[in-house]
Amino acid sequence: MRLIVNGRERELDDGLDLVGLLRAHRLEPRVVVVEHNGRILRPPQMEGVDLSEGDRVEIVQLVGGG
Amino acid sequence: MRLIVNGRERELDDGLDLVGLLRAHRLEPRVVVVEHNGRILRPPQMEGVDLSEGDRVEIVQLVGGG
Amino acid sequence: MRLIVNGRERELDDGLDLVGLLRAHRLEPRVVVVEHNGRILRPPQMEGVDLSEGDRVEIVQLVGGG
Amino acid sequence: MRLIVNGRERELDDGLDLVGLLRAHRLEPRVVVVEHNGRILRPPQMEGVDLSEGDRVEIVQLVGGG
Amino acid sequence: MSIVAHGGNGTPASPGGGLELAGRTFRSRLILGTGKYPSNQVMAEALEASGTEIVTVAVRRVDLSRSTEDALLNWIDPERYLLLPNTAGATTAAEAVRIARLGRAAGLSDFVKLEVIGDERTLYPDTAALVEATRELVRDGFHVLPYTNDDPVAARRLEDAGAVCVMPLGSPIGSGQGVLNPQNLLFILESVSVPVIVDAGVGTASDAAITMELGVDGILMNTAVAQARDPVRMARAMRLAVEAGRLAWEAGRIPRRPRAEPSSPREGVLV
Amino acid sequence: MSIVAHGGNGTPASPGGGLELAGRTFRSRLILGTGKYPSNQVMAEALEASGTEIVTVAVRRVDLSRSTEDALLNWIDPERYLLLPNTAGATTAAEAVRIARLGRAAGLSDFVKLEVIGDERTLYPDTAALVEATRELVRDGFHVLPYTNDDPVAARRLEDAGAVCVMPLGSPIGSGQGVLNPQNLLFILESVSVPVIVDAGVGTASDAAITMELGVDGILMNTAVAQARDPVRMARAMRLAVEAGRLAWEAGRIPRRPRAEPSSPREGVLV
Amino acid sequence: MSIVAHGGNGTPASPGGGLELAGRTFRSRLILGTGKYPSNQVMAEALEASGTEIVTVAVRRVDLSRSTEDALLNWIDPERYLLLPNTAGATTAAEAVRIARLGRAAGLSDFVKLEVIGDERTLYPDTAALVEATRELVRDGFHVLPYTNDDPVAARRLEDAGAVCVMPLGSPIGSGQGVLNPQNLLFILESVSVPVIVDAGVGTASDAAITMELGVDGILMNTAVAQARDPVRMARAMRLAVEAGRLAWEAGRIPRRPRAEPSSPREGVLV
Amino acid sequence: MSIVAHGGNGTPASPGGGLELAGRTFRSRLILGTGKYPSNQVMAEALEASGTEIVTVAVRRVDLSRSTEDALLNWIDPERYLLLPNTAGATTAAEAVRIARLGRAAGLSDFVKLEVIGDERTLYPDTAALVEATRELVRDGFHVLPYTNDDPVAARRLEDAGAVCVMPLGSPIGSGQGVLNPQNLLFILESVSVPVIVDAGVGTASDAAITMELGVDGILMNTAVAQARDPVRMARAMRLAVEAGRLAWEAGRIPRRPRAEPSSPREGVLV
Repeated sequence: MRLIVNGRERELDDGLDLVGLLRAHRLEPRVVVVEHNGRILRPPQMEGVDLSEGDRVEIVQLVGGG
Repeated sequence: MRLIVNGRERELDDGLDLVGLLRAHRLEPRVVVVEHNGRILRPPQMEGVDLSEGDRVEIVQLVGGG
Repeated sequence: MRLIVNGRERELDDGLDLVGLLRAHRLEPRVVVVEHNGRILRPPQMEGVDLSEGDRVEIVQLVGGG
Repeated sequence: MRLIVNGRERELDDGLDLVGLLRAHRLEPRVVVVEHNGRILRPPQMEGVDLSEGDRVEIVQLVGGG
Repeated sequence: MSIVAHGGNGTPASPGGGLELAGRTFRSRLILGTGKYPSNQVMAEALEASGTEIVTVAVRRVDLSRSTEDALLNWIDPERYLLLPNTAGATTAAEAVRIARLGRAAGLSDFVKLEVIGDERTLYPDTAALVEATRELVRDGFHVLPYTNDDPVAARRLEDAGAVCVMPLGSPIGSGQGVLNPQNLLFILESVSVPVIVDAGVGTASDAAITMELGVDGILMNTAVAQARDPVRMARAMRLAVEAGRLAWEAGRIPRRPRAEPSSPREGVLV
Repeated sequence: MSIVAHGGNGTPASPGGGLELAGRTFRSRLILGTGKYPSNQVMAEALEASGTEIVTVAVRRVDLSRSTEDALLNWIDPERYLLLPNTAGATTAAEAVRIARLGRAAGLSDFVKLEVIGDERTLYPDTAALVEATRELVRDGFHVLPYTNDDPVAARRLEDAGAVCVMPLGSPIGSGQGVLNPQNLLFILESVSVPVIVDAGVGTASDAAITMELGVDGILMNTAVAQARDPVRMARAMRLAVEAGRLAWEAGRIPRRPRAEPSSPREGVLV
Repeated sequence: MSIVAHGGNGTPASPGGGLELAGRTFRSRLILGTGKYPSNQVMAEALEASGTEIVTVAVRRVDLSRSTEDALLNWIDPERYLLLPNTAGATTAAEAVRIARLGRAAGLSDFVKLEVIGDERTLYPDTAALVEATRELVRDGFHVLPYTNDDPVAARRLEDAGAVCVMPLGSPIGSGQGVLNPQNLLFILESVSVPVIVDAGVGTASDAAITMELGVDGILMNTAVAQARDPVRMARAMRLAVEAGRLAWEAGRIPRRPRAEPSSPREGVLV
Repeated sequence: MSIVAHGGNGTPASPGGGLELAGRTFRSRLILGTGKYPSNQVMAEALEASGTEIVTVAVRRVDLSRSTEDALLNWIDPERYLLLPNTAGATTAAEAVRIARLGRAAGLSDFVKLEVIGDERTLYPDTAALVEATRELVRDGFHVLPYTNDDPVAARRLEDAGAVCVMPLGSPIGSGQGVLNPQNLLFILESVSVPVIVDAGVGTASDAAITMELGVDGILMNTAVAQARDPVRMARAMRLAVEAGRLAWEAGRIPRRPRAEPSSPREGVLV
């Protein structure tokens, strides 16, 4: 399936869910926040979130800034 | 009749027209501009303008300013 | 006898010595310094210094300053 | 003969006089001033000034400055 | 701070050229206000001495309780000076638009100095209201010269809204403090392509020269001349200072160096 | 800082009057140096544009190794400009006196700009040596114009030694930093009764205006004009700036206020 | 310029008191950014040395192409420091609101530093967009700390929109120029009743002291510490400078005088 | 202006090191005067709060007409503070030498703050007399700390005469104007190898920080603390400000840039 992840189009295996996507990038849910189709998800809410064709996913984190 | 002239309520003789009002204050139309019920009047347009109860009249001029 | 003490002419009893002069003004030698005819005297050196007609005596101390 | 001209030692033909020295350098007396053994000479005074062994000559002019 | 010329390059578009506003060219880069002079006579002489070609005026209600005083227009020849009515007194876009229309009727020109005051203590403008009023007045055919603060973002919004120039303040109106933040004026020069005229803050001749040396296109002032001990002499001083500052900017000043550099040659020193 | 006029009062002795030095009066308050111009041609045009009546020159050994170049004096008409030889290069009173005498012989005038440098990095003067040299040169009939620092105590010593004016620096020679400590110049104006001419530091037109607005009697500059991108245009700018600053000082500027003061009347506002 | 205390009187509400924001009190008046340090290790030591209790952070996309680097949160103890996510990168109100919400989800606090940039060159804010975004975020339960310019009118609009403080800039972000227009900060202190925190511009310790002496409630800085040659030492310097400036403002400085006043008594001098 | 470290390089000889004078090392770089406090009690508390280790005192005739008042020495522990008698009141080298000798007899130390006033209005020193008095006092075994102006030439002459440090003024004594000409202090730092202590002019904490950031070795002040509304609080402020300024100089500040530099990364911005 095709999704937009962090602004780039990505081809992912069908059936991969959000937690799986994070795991694939070795990202601990603890340190990131996800925006899934405009909905903001914190770690607890990420469980069992399915991904499907055309979804827009933003995976963000806090970094050094002023 | 009662009118609002330059923000103040005034009691004027019925039948007094705009040019009459100006003349009463020794104002040459040349150096003033009149706003009559929101309509801006230059000297030529002031002729034959009747005043009536409740009219709002502003008589302004250019003064020194920055 | 006539002396100049701190810039002013003073009439003092003959025989009065330096320590006597200080005592007359309730000044502890510890907190002052004396210049006697141009010679600077610290407390120990003040003992037994006689005063005579025309002497110039400066009695100074440390005060607040910048 | 050996002279010091403008701070440098120079070997000049015996008998050369000041005006000759200037002419040798194509200098019009009008635009320079000469200090000969500490004596300042203006154009008129340069005439007939002989030079001899060990003389100190400074030839100066006005230049652009602030 | 490096002197940045208008448009970002180090030299003026036209050395010796004039001030262009809405297609009209003015030789003088100095605009004078007409308020607060000791007398109309002194005002008229000061305008003359300043060499200005544009003068600002205010729109006010006639005081019907007093016998009509000597009208300002008896002292200013509209053939010689462009009358620039201002909207002083307005605190909203709507008030400014209304005053501008009355001013146009009286001044017989489409030029207006737009003022919308956002704070009485500083007389600083309300930039949001300025943008709104500019849009409406431009739709209505005005040539809008807005008095604004020294924010380059607001300046660009005003240009986008159709202002024929932007007129940032140097310091508060009538304060005579000169330009408090020259860098912001340089940023504005880089941010807009319309002329930049510094309005408010100039206190004396050197302030005018400093301002022009930034590369701005002109200066509008009132109090510095009108309230000087000798307004006519100060008007002449301002005329010369504006020209001096402009010429110096065109001529290209020497760089500032921390160290000394001798003016006389190091060679040939007698020792 | 309050602007203090020369002599301590707020108005000039003679509005519009000229610069008086050793009994001679000069209409222009601007003195120009003649060093560091791109060419003698440009220098001559800059002197013309500046309106100056006094120009400084240096005394140097003729370079006998080179064919004689175009002499400076071919470009400066002594009938029109007073030649003011300087003692640049001197680091002791004795050297300065010697150079002054050679300059007098060449320049045919008793006026001399006295320089005794105490530090190569800053080109700041040795004030003790200045006082010594001034005394000797005055005894020898010179009219001494000493280049000094901005110390009012040194300035008074120079006046006491017979200098016809004092010429404090605004900032290091050729640095173009303007006046770094205006208050010291005001103190000098209060401390001496001879004319005060600011020598060194001016970088652009506004610096000249600022300096004149302090109430000083004149300005001497060189690098700011000679090294500008367009020396002739900058010379004109300086001429106007010196006049503007002087006029502004005579006219009496408005006070600086922290707050705003409206230029248009508060009465009669439409609401 | 007269030093005007917050609220307009010459003394602080609570000498030695802390910084109050949305009901929370912080002993330190210094807020530090976490960007641009040589390493997370140095950053952590600098935060420690600064005594700060609030640190700003940015919200950014994870770079999925690189192996996950050492997360910032591993170096900052949220029990010890309040995390203040910013909306850096936003150029519209809508973008700022979106980033703020992501930041809240990540930072687990309702505090947000609101940034809406109106100009890339200066990084100056778009004040109209700031007001709009503040209204929406306040409705959404945020405690909004907006980074704004030094316009007192915009500051009041932000207070009216519900901001818990206003954070005017001293000079452009990262420029290290200190406070370019102190008077505007004084005007803001007079215009709003919420705390005023100067955000951006501080370059060194004295800038921090100068800023606090104006009577502002706090300072936010990043580059001045992170990019110093020795960030930890500079962090300590900033801590002391902020305290020094606050104490000096509370202690009431002596007036500036043009003339000298002796420190030692005039009486009793030996002559 | 570029910050030039003492000795000309960008870093201090000994980060965190103390102030060395005539072989003695002092941890504090702040020297306080003892004049003009509301009371001896307040003075004692201010000295305590300031952390100073050196205090200046004046030598004056005892007023024989008044009953002896509370002696200053009852309030200052000579074991804790080095007493530094000054020669305030002297207007010639001879007077200064005489007062210095009386001070040594009273203060029981060879250290003396040398003052020779050349002008009553400004209290500026007579530098020629300073050099003369320094030579004589050094011959007589004194450690001379001369109060001088900001002329680097005079500073070098004083070092050559044997002064253990030079103490240039920042602005007139008691004027609270801070450092009027920082560049001259930088020149002095380059011109001498003895410590440079700024004496006079500091008005508030930021002035002290600015001064230390120039790289000077210490500051001497009196009025700024003694005449503050709350002298003890201001003394603490000054202590922190001197440390902050020194640390900042050691830490190496960021450069001043005209443009902005973002603190948050440009990469990974959500759009």
